[in-house]
Amino acid sequence: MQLTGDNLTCQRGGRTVFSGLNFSLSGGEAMMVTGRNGAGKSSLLRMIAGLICISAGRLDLSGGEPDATLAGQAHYLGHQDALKPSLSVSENLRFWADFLGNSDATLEPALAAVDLAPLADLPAAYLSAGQRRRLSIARLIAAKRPLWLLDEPTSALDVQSQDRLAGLMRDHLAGGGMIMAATHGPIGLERARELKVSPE
Amino acid sequence: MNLGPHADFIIASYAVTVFVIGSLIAWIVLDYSAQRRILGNLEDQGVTRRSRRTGKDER
Amino acid sequence: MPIIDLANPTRFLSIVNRVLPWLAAATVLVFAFGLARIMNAPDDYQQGATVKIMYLHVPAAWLSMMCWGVMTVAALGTLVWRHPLSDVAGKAAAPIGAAFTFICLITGSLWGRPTWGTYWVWDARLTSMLVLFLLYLGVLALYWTAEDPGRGSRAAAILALVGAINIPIIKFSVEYWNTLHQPASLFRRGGSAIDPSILIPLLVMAGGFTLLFFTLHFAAMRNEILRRRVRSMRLIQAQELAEART
Amino acid sequence: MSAFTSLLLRDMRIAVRVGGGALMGALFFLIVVTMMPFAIGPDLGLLARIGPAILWLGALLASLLALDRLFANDHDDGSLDLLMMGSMPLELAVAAKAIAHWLTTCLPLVVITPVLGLMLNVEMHAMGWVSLTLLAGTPALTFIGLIGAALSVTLRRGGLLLAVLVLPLTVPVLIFGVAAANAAIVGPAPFGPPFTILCALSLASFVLGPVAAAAALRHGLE
Repeated sequence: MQLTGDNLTCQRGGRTVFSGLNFSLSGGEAMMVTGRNGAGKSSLLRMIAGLICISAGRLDLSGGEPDATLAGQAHYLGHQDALKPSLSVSENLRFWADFLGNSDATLEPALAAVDLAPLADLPAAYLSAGQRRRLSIARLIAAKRPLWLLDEPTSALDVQSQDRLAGLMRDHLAGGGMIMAATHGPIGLERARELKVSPE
Repeated sequence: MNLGPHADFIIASYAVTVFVIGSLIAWIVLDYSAQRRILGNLEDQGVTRRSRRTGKDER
Repeated sequence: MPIIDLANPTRFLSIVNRVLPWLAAATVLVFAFGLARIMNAPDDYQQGATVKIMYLHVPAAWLSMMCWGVMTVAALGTLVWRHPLSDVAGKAAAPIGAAFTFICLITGSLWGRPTWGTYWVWDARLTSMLVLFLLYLGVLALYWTAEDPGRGSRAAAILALVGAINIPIIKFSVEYWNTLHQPASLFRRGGSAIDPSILIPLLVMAGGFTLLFFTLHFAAMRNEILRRRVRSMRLIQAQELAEART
Repeated sequence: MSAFTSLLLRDMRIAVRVGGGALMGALFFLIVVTMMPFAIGPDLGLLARIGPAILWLGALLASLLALDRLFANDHDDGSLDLLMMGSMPLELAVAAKAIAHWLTTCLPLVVITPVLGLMLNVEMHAMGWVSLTLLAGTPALTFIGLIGAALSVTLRRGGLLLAVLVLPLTVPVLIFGVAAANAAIVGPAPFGPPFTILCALSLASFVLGPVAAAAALRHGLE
């Protein structure tokens, strides 16, 4: 399984954010997307997730499921948590597990992985920022998708949760998954390659 | 008691009133037992009111 | 209503637990007495037996206005004195008031059919009650939409006060609108002098409705206090879990 | 559970929970219809004659204004991004949201229509016809309004923009809805033709609405 970007260009509002970006990522590999503020780290991830049109160049995922789109095989963890405050923790997770992936997945392992199992019946409105973040990380576990696109995944997480997230990411890589993470600092993956995005 | 030619309307108004008040009472009673049950569950899980730090940790 | 010495919700709960059975029993007794009197009350010489609907319609109308009065006092308590129980009192009163207004509208409509030949006439009093019903629904919608109970009750308190100022103006405007258009000949309800054989059951029923209101109101306040307790305990639960991990 | 039904149930659940807007459309409908006699006057004969038109206008405004937050809430909390990454086409996801909205917001409108008709002195049998035309016509309003909801969320403007965009598009629905209701109540034109066209409009918008709304979301969100 391999994700390749060939001569990618991103234009937003008439401004070229980045251009001529080349990268390739194979199963079991992680890539850190680094760069200054406004360099286009988030734009790159959103482009791979299919949320921004590709202005020029090509994106390819080979070796995945033949009839699924690239976006359909990717998880996107953005700045927002995509949680509904009136639904309970387990209802929120159940919905995204059903909608994004395999519908029969059990939720307990995913909730246990982010240490939220005791709060399963609590409405999401009661969660703190860190707990909300962890619940949206649980989504990555509950629905199986090979490519993880993580935008500042460690924000709002305490040290212990960051370690847990690093463990989850290592498990995902060991299972042949791929990770692209936009980050300013280390996220606990030793063998991650670095992709530097720089504006024109 | 003779209710005259409009007995239906009289009976209907009393029935509607009983129904509305009855559902109000049912809602209040069911709500009460539901809140009591949730409170009981939370207390069973070891959550105590106004004991953020002093309460002993039971996990 | 005693306000100062009930400041502590726990003490209020214990008082409610003690008072509620008696209040409920008194309500049932008064209603039984009132209904017995209604059975034996004479028919109106013009309206016949349909006057029996009045024993529901008129007390419900009184109560729906009294309930807004209770909400107004509670609103002052929320906004001016910041009394913890007044939030609860205001929120508990709103659905009960809406229910009484609804009863008033339905019985009015059922009374109207034999008297006017149609279920609904845009008569000044009924129309004012309809506007009051809409105001109640607005307050309920506000409570329903606000996820944070504190903010919701302050917003509803402001709406209750604005409503209290507005209700007389609405009533005046509706009466003006009604006379302006001179509707088809209306039957005037109730004369200037009501016969005691009708007045006494009416007053008894009004007393029964008032007792019913307070019974329901106290029970609903108790529910609301418990609901807030559940909320604060859940917040503590989420927080304790966060602390247990560090 | 399939992705379609899970999205449908999730939206319905949010609508009926605290903070949801399930009955707000019906409440708005009630208020709009109540305001009409204050402007027109309490003449029961006149109200009975224009009652079906008032009910249709009220239902039109209520069902459109309630659409305002359909995509905006999902956009604000980031859910919309993930809805676009689902394993099923975005068109179907959009349709699921629209159906959930119709069931929680427009169906109550149809249910309370007879009560409001009573207040406007519309006769009992006539009320049945008006309710039937609303039942057949409100899906068209929801699915046409869907396009406006998608456009307004991509432009990050809510409220009146939606009504301005969509109201002209709903003119045919209003024309044939009221025509069918009047044909059934007073005649002399037959009920069949306008009602058939109303149903056709609903079916057509059932296809057009999700496709256009999904296109608006895809191209509008950058």
